[in-house]
Amino acid sequence: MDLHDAAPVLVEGRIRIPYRWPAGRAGGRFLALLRDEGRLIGLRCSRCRRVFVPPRARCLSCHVPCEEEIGVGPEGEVLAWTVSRRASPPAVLALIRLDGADTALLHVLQGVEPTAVRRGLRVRAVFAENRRGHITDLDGFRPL
Amino acid sequence: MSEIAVRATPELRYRYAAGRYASVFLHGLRDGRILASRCHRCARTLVPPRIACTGCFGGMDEIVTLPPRGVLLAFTQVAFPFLDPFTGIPRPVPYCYGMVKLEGADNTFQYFLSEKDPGRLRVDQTVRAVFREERTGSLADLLHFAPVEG
Amino acid sequence: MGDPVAIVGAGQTAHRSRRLDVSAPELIDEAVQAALLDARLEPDGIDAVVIGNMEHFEGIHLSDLWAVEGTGGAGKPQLKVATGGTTGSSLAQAAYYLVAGGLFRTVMAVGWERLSDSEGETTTGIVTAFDPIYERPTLAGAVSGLAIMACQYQAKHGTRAEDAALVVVQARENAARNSHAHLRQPVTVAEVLASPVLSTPIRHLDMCPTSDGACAVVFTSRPGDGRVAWVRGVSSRHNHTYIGDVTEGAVSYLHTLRLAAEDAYRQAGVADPRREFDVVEMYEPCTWAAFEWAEALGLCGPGEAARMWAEGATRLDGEIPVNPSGGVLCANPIGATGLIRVAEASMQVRGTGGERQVAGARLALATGFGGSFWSEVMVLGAAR
Amino acid sequence: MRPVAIVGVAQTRHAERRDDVNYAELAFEVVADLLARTGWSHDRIDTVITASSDFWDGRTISDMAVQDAVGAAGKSASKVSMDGTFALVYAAARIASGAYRTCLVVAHGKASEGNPRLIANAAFDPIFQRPMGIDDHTALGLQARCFLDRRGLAPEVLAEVAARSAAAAATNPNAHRRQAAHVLVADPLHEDEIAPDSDGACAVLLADAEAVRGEAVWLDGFGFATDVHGLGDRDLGEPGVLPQVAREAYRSGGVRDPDRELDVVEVHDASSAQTLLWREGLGLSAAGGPAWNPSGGAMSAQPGFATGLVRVAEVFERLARGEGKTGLAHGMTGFVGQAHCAWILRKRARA
Repeated sequence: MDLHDAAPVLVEGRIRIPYRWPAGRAGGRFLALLRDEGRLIGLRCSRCRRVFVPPRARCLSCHVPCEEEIGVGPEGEVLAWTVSRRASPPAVLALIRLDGADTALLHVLQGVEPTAVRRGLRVRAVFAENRRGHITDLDGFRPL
Repeated sequence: MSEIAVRATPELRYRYAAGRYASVFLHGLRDGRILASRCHRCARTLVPPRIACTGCFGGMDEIVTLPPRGVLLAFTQVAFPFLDPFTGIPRPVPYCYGMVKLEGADNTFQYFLSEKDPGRLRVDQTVRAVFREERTGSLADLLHFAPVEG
Repeated sequence: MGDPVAIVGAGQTAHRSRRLDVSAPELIDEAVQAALLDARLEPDGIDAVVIGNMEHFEGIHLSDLWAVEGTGGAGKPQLKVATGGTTGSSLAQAAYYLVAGGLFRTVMAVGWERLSDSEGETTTGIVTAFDPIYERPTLAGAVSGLAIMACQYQAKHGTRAEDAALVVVQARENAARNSHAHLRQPVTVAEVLASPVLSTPIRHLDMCPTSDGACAVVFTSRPGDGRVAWVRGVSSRHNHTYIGDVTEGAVSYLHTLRLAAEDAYRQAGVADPRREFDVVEMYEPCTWAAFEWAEALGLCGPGEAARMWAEGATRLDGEIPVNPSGGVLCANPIGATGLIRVAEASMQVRGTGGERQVAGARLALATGFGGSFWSEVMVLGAAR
Repeated sequence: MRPVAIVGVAQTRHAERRDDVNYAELAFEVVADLLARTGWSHDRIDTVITASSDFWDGRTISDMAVQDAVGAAGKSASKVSMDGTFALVYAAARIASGAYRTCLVVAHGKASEGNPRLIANAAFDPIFQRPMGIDDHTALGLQARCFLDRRGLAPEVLAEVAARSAAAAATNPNAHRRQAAHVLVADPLHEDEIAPDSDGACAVLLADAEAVRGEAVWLDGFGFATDVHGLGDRDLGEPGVLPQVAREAYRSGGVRDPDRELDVVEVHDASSAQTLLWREGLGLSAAGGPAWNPSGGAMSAQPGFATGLVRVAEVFERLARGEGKTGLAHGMTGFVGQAHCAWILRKRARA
């Protein structure tokens, strides 16, 4: 048989493995309070005083532990947004800086037309009724 | 301590291109033949066929048919359960597979053995290829290698 | 050769079957902080980071990018190196070359894995390392790949299952002295032989565990006054793509390990490895492999390894102690495993081995094993 | 660092899909081409560094699939699981250490075999970002939005920049020919303002000074760094760690005034917003200066981890042809520039 005679064969394959990713001390604390108390927190760096949301166990700049728990939100402002046009219906993804935080949380905007979103838009967190310790315990954020 | 975790089972689907050499090999299996590649420079014969010679890094451009028999150089019986990544469900066990040095080949070919009891297999025994009646041009056209008695 | 390179610090997590209390970056952070403390360095003393794990075990793509939260590497040069079982030893080698080549003064190598993230289905991830058409249908991960090797070794040397079992019996004796080890309970030969068969001839207790853990090691061309381990030899040899090419002609020893070892011994000026090495940290993924590897390393002749173990030469107080840490048979966070060998070898040479210290160790060997039976070797010495 | 030269380069013609070859055959194609172009035999290659992705390849230890095809069996080899420009750092270090005289670097990517968006999603932290369904395109959209807002630019500028890249790509024989529509994919980005998903490979052969005669193209400087991970931890409207990476590359490469001293620059721009943002990050003026992405940049083809190495190959080819003396090649890992790498290439006689 000649190497150039055979029609190219494509083989269907997949990798399907169940995963479980621990949220860890900092992330787990955030999700536990979200689930149990409907409350949002950040962790503050003792050196540069930045408040990380989602929280980080160690400051990304100063490398010292972030231990001081700070209540943040539930209101905040939109820093950036995009529309995932492939999603059905199109989803509005946004980076939201919660009041009291220095960093932004990635989440979805609800009840707003993409054309009406702008930088600085004030929004408020919508908490899910049934919460399980997951970032989707927030349904999303709605404009005030 | 809040031991919260996120769970997910992503379904990563792939369409692997078999490539020129495996396409030829799979077409050969459909015809009931085991094909190998031969190096024109160092005369090595390798199965499955592939582009780069393991001996001299030359491009392998000749395809040859190997006789459907060889020698079993090593084997194992797999007895523990694990999830098959292709199906996401446990692979049926036990089964035996081994490394078969086909007549005329310089390397070994890894495949299923007909025998389920490793106690009845031995290193250096002669085995023969058994093909399925109905063949579609996939690896499964080759059913297994079976020990040749005597 | 390039600039002389020394290891000045090493840190490890307590390797466990599952660490559900920490995220991946938090796990990495534990090893990184321990290494910084050991090296007496602040984070800004690290010029670059080399990190690695195997992505499908955690299901995280570009895993170095999230891991930067644990390495302290944000804003620094960070390279990801990932080569399967050898990942950890490849990290040590990459860190070595970056320093030896004069690209950086001080580089931290960080290896990690969370095998519990795939909920015990490590074999599933390993199966995907092999050819989707030819090899995945038959292969049962590293277990069956090693079983094939063990079958050949057994056929050639007539080695018995109880001979191999002694390897894990000794490994567990050592692991009892190592709080980082994952499996520390003693086992007997009878218990090994009574454990379930995974893939003939390998039984459950013949095989390494799957662990969560991380390891960090600091390489530098500017060591201070503290105790250091000098890198005296570095080598690796890779292998063919298909396992059917590796087992070609019934290979009776790991030729990639033999070649890499010969190269590293030449660099380090080692002529008689059994006499000259004070300690060996060997990447033995199963009991049977230890025999094959020891022979490839020239610690004994072909077919003599079982006797070497039976005579106790490999014990902590023996002539050539192998794996005072307990080795891979007692802890296996895959992306860290090879780096743990380097860390443990460096501790022996630096005299910081604690309860598992080999008295007066001055020359140590660390090995890595992975992929399609490829091998990596590093020689560490108290003297430059 | 001990001097390291580029002996030769090769790249495939990049395409939407290469169903005719598997990864190994794709890698062999560029290695065989490289050896043919340089007249080097495989025996002269001391060590090999590959760059590939286990997710894109659908294969753990993806380097194992190409061991024979790149001629690594029996040699010392390793894999950098990042863009090929980062693999070049390791390759250069191996030579600079004096342990090896020559090193082959091979990167491949076959986007056609997997699901690029799902794979991209798997690169975001699994606790806070991944569950939100973010992928590379939506992350690029967030970045483009931040950039436009910060500079007060209208979204039409993205289309203008994309058109310039497409025009350059039209002159590039290796470019991935595609039909991209001007439809919104991730606001404000349209499909034709985002780099394609391509199949392709690239190989670069490095050697120490002993192996080089007369004039050669040298790796005279480099810089690389990784930024923080969270999209919300970074200022996406700015070029992140790229200015720092560029400063280090210019410092080590002896470039004082990049606008004047660089003759050609090739960057990995995954969107037309990045085409502008990375130009700023490299400290170049908005107009004039070096030839900018004459190949069309990543907008001409984006074959996974080969994308940045193709930039190195493009700069090398231009300098080798005598189109300038000094060039910069940029690669990145992570979708909105979390990790950047920059190389200074210079054509000169042996020092």
